[in-house]
Amino acid sequence: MHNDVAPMHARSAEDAGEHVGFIVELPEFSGPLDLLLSLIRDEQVDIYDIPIARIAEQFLARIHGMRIDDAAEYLEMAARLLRIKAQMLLPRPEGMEAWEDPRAELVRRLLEYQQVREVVDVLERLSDDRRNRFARSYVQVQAEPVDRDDRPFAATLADLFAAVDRVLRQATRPLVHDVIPRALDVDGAMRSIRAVMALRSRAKWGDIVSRDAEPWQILSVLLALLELAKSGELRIAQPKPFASMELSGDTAS
Amino acid sequence: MTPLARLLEAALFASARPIPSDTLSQLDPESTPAGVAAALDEIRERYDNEGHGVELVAVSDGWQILTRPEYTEAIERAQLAARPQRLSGAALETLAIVAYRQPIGRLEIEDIRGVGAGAILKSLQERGLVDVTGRGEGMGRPLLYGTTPLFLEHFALRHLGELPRADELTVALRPALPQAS
Amino acid sequence: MTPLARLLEAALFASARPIPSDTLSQLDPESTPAGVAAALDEIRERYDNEGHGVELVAVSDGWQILTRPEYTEAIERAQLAARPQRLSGAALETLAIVAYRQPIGRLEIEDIRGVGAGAILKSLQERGLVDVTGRGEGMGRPLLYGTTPLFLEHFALRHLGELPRADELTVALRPALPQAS
Repeated sequence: MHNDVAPMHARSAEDAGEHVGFIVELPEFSGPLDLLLSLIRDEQVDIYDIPIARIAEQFLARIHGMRIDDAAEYLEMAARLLRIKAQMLLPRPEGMEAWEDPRAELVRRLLEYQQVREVVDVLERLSDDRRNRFARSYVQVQAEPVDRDDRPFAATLADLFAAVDRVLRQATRPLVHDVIPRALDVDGAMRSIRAVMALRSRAKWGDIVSRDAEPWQILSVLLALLELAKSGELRIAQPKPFASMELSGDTAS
Repeated sequence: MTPLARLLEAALFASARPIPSDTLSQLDPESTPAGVAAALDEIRERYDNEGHGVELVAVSDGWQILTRPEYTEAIERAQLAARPQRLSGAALETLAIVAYRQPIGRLEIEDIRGVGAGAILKSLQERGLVDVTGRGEGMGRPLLYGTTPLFLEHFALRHLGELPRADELTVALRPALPQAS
Repeated sequence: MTPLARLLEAALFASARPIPSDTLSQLDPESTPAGVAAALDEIRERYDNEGHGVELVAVSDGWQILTRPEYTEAIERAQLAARPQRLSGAALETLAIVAYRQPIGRLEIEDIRGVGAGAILKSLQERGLVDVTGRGEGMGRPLLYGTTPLFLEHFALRHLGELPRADELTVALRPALPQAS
């Protein structure tokens, strides 16, 4: 059942042949070498002895009508074919053994490309085979691991480069660095601390300062706490070095 | 197994959701509801009697093959260990900016990306990919971030100089640019 | 079925991706590689001999349960699962070249195909089928590409050696390309 997967160029050539007036759409051929190879196949000529004038003529006929912005690579190949055709017309130097066939490089590239097409046929077969089998559909695992940051993560250098590229595209404007001065807000911090302490008799540092607080906020809270402690409104205690500060409104104890 | 049971088994396996009974019937236009029921029985009995690791379960609106509960823990343990978490695009972008602009402060990163970077920087820091490397000048003396040795290790770089220069990078990644000759 | 085979079946069943052999071994800390191999054999034979709708397939560096091809159409018709899109001819050509010549740079690919490869490489990279594996020598230190484990998975290959050897193809490849000037 998989034998029906004809190589893409063969299929394309058939399709193109059925059409009148030849509108070659680019996706039909994956490039000028693909088109050239399909011509050679259609015309049933020897790849090692390509009748270059005939093939060049066919090639030009096929790319006629192609949208020009899509056709640059095809036009380049057409020019190459015409150049080879001209070189073939030059008289060969008499007695020189080492005549280099002008077609040699083209033949080499065609053979190499032909090999790629063979591998494509293999890949296409394998791919169709695999596509005809379903794996288990992905089911979301609901469990979130606790120590998520110890897990390996998948990002390649290419991911990183792509990210840089995205950033560069977005950040075309020159970077003018605006530093916004932020004054400390000790009064505001004192107000929030009083509000917290009004609701509970004891609090911890973390209850007053959010985890993503910015330095100026932290500094404000710190100064406010010292101010409140100085005025006797609350007590600050640290049970052991580096432990979280504990605040209590009960200044009597 | 009967042909219908085989078809149903393949379908139940391939589907992410339970399959309603009438969808199961439609899989083979020639099947009857009784035939489908018999095939489902056959699958269930086979899974139960021959000691398979999976079972056929009737759920609210249909049927589903599920792994037996006793294996859940082992599977979850292995899968979580094996399935690496992808860094989000936002995390990668932030990482890229830090790599190319270090030492760099949070505000500058936010200026480039146009969105807040606090939470992302923190998670990158927790993963050990970036770290605080100093403090900037000026008001508030902002924390400056840089990449860590683990960053190099993860992307298999020997040193930061192995990253492409920013100007050659856009060219390398942009599709179908005319090649430099 | 043996207890180990049941456990492996449950794990393989639950996973959408192939499970590498060593992950399978880790499922039961007391298992031996030989024991795991025997259990996998047991599962495979059971699926084959008792006419199941699924089969056990060795792919990439691990194992995966897949539905048998004869049920694909019915499953797709019932819209229980969809086949992935086919790769274009240009994408397959580029993949073929990368698979056989890796690590390989963009210019070399373009030289063989005769057309630009930037956009295709990028899309293959986004699909996870190829990746940058290093940088070449010479001007601009070009990015070099290679195939990924997902490439193997996509074509249900165990390793690149399963592709035909270059000399098995009808036309022999010349050993190396001259450097693009």
